[in-house]
Amino acid sequence: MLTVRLYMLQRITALLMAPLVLGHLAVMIYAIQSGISAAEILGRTQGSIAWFLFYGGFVVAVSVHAAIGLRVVVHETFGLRNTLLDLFTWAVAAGLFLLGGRAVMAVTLS
Amino acid sequence: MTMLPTRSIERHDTDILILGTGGAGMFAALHAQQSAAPGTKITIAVKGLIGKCGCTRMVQGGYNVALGGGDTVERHFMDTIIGGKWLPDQDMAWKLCEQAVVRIRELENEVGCFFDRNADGSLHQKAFAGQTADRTVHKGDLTGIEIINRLMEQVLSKPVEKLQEHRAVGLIPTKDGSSIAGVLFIDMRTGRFRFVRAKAVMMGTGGGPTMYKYHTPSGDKTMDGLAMALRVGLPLRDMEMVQFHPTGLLAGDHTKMTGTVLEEGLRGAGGRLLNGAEQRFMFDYDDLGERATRDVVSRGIYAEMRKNNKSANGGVYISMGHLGPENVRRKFKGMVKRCADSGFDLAAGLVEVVPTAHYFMGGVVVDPDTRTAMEGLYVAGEDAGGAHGSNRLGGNGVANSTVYGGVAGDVMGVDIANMRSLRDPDEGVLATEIDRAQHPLSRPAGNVQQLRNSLQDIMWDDVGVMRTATGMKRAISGVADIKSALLETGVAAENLAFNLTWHDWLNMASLCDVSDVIAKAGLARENSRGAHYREDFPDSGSMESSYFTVARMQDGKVDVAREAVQFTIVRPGETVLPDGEPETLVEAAQ
Amino acid sequence: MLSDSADMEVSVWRGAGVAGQFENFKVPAQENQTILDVVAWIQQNCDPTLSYRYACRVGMCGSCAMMVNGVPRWTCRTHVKVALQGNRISIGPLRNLPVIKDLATDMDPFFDKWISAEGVHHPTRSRDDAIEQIDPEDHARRQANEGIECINCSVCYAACDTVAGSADYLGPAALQRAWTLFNDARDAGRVSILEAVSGKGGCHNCHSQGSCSQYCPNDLNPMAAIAGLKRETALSFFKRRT
Amino acid sequence: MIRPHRTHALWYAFILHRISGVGLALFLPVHFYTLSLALTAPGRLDEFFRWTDTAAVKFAEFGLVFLLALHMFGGLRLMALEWLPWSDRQKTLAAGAAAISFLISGLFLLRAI
Ligand SMILES: Cc1cc2nc3c(=O)[nH]c(=O)nc-3n(C[C@H](O)[C@H](O)[C@H](O)COP(=O)(O)OP(=O)(O)OC[C@H]3O[C@@H](n4cnc5c(N)ncnc54)[C@H](O)[C@@H]3O)c2cc1C
Ligand code: HEM
Ligand code: SF4
Ligand code: F3S
Ligand code: FES
Repeated sequence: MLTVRLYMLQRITALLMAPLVLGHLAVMIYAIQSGISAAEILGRTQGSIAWFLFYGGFVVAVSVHAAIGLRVVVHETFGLRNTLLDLFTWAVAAGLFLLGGRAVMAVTLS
Repeated sequence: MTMLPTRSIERHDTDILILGTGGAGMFAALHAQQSAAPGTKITIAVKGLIGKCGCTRMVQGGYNVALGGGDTVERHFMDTIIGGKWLPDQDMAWKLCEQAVVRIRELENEVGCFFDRNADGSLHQKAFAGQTADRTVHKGDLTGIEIINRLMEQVLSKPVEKLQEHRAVGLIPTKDGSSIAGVLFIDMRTGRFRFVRAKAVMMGTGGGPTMYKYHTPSGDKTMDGLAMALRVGLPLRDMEMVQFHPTGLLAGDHTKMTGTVLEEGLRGAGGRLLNGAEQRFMFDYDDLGERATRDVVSRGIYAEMRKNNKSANGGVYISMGHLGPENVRRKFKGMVKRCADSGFDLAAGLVEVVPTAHYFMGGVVVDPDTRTAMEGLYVAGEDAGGAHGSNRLGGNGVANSTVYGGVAGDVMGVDIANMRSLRDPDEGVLATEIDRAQHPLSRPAGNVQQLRNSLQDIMWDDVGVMRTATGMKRAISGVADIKSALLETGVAAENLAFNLTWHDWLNMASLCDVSDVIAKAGLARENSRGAHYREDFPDSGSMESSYFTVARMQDGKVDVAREAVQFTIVRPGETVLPDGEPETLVEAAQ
Repeated sequence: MLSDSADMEVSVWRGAGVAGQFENFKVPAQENQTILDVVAWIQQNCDPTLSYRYACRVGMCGSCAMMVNGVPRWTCRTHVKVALQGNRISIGPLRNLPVIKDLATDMDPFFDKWISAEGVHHPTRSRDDAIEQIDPEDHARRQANEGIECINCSVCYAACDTVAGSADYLGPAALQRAWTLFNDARDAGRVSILEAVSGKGGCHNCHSQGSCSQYCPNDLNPMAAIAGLKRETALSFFKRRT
Repeated sequence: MIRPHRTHALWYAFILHRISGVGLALFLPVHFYTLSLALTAPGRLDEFFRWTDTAAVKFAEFGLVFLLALHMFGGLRLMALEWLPWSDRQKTLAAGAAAISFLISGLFLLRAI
């Protein structure tokens, strides 16, 4: 149940996420050595527009990407189709976006 | 099992009904679509799946057509007549050669086939044995797949009604017997009868000499069409003419792979035939050795087998190794793989081969417009006799089925234009045909396959590569015995859906009927021409007074008559080629 | 090596539609024997009502494919030796197609999709025109040649889990045909082909599982063809928007 | 049991990509939730991080990073397959993608200990 539009969206968001994920992994590997703490994370990220864009971009991309991804899985495994499938897709996208958005706010805004 | 009243069978109407989806059937459907008035209903019915049965799909070598470069329709025509030993119906042979030119353009440009090209982008053509020009258009050595797949797509995408796995069991005439009213089928998937009325019917069920122990055609071809034509009293010509291909794979009795073709090109490329003692023998029979024509090589192999110089499974060997295994593997990739699948190493080892019944030149008498003696019935392709005479040139088979299938489509569309209504069938004949098909269902079940094996042995031994009067008479009574045994052999009737054993029985019935005609026509021809070789009459007879055989069934009895060949275009000893034309344009020719 | 007298244990799927079960038969082993020969032997000697389909018996018609030990194969060209597990073989109808009876499936959905993928030549010339000169070494022509020997046996279709999960998915063979036509210089249907393979059941559903290419008996590579379609549709996706 | 027709490298690559994708999609909401605790209850976030110091949880985290790396490199492989000129070395690429993911997540784990 993928049309060329959904396909392109999924691929473009994937391409977008790749550098973001690499960046995130690098930071984590670096950060984890000193042991993670809330303060340490927040100290780095809060108030930084760059980090806001970094994580914000990721949240937007991943909401779209994972929603389309799960759509496919749900269609192929459970046979969900048409309106129900669209509803599911939107719900996943919205859920991830809201949760993710809140998290980004939490870590980057002060 | 109680007999089925004819009124309880399913009935169905159409305008144009086509039997078979080989080159003939598919082209008939496409051309009928183009020629018939809008709104004409066209139905195509087939024993298997559309495009996935029949022999057109199995064509390897290619398609004969004169496309210039020195080659002409006249030259193609002369090769066809000489190859057919002056027996072909000349008007049919001419139309075949002439229309092939149009048909090949249609196949490339409209149907979408892609044939092999030369480096400069033009069509690549090669020469089969017996041709005086590089004439054969091909797609590697899988030409038939390309032709039929493309035709299949065309037909599937058109508003043509499709009756798949519908086996025709009887042509049903009108009460006065002069015209066709429709065709009786078994819907194989359900086992139910269906009678389809049509204004015009084209039969293209492709003959198929599968009553021989070794044979090449696909499993669905069992002479049903010719047996049906025989039953409605239509004349059949050249019925003794069975073409054997010299190199069929011999892999033992337990596999259907046995009998399938190892391509001609192997011998052309220098492949050697070896007898049981692994000695070359073809030069004992012909100066050209392995490169002689199909009939000559088949007889050479058969003679060697009869001298008991046989390979392990009773044939001879083909050996390619001396050409370099790597070279062979590259050049004949498909063949090498195919042999490997059945456990043989074609590239380096020895592969057992045996002559194998390949093509049936005989068929229903038709005119060059595919019309038969029965109004409304048209026959094209391997079911129709006449175009090839006593021998078919490699590459003329598929040209014939595509050309004449198309002709039938054109003619039918026009012929039915003024027909107001469908014809009513002779309900008596319909009932008889239903009874005939149901006959085994009321007998105790037996082993049909055993009977088929016996029939195949008889035909191979006595009406095969070399024939004698004694042998053929023996065969006629042998076939009759098998037919009687068949009539006593039943098929369990509890589940008729997709019941292959029932269809095996019906196949056998057709094969017995036509085998009988082949042997009788063989007896009637007291000379040796092309594919027909009489050890008791090895001479070819005078070309000037050439005759062809015509077999007919009347009141259950088959009579064979001789009719003089009409040299309507060219007489023996003459040619239609301009003066001074070289005998052959093929450089490789010796 | 098999000895001629040993019996093989063969379980064969019996049933019509969705209902059915495996039934066991003992079949004598022979030196030269294909899976199709085994099936035919059972029909001719044990159970005359066993249904299956074949025609050419040499790997040209693509009507004999079945699941052999859970893997789709052309049975007329599969030697028993290749498939035998111990002394057993299981033979079932081709996956992903409706079963008519026993081993015979209804292939119509496969061909319907072939046509829906615009798998039919779109002419640029007629029988009155000369045959087009085509450079056989041209890049596009070589791409077209890659997939041209498909015998529409549906083995790839049966191997693909995406087909199993997504009823609309056109499947590897149909898409490969579309790609072949797309690369055919003589075909006028490039736009409609891309359109046809971009819909709900189009090429974008393929997950590159590769089972199609893994099992294609003719060593064709539908996966590569589908990738080609994805690339071209992606390109035209941007083009259309700019 | 894995059905017979699935037993080849590219199908394994597919199923790993799918499992990792779904795994990530299930994990991500949890991840987002814990991070948003920073907003509402920073204390509990630290509590959470302390919890993550235990070996078992370290291992689980390694799994997650592995999944992420696996999915990403697998995804990049797919896009290369789809958009770059065809390569007959798909199996090698699939194996390579898995290997790189393993390396990265291994590095992550080593560093974490
Ligand atoms: C292995 C092989 C290789 C060949 N190579 C060449 C070659 O290189 N060049 C060449 O020119 N010729 C070749 N030929 C010959 C060529 O294939 C035939 O001459 C030609 O294809 C016949 O076409 P057709 O349409 O008459 O019959 P076919 O293509 O055989 O079609 C017959 C159709 O009728 C159907 N049918 C049969 N009985 C019934 C029934 N009772 N009810 C309904 N439908 C029925 C069949 O299922 C099939 O669909 C070869 C033949 C074989 C066997
Ligand atoms: C980091 C970069 C990422 C890349 C390059 C990437 C790439 C891809 C690609 C190409 C697909 C399509 C696979 C197919 O069609 O078979 C896909 C599917 C999927 N992705 Fe991602 N992805 C990334 C991150 C993520 C993340 C973070 C998540 C989870 C939140 C995720 C969840 C999914 C899911 C659930 C699927 C569907 C799986 C399937 O169809 O089998 N992806 N991904
Ligand atoms: S691509 Fe291969 S497996 Fe698929 S239908 Fe064609 S020949 Fe069969
Ligand atoms: S198996 Fe199916 S998922 Fe794609 S690569 Fe082949 S079509
Ligand atoms: S019977 Fe034709 S491919 Fe097997």
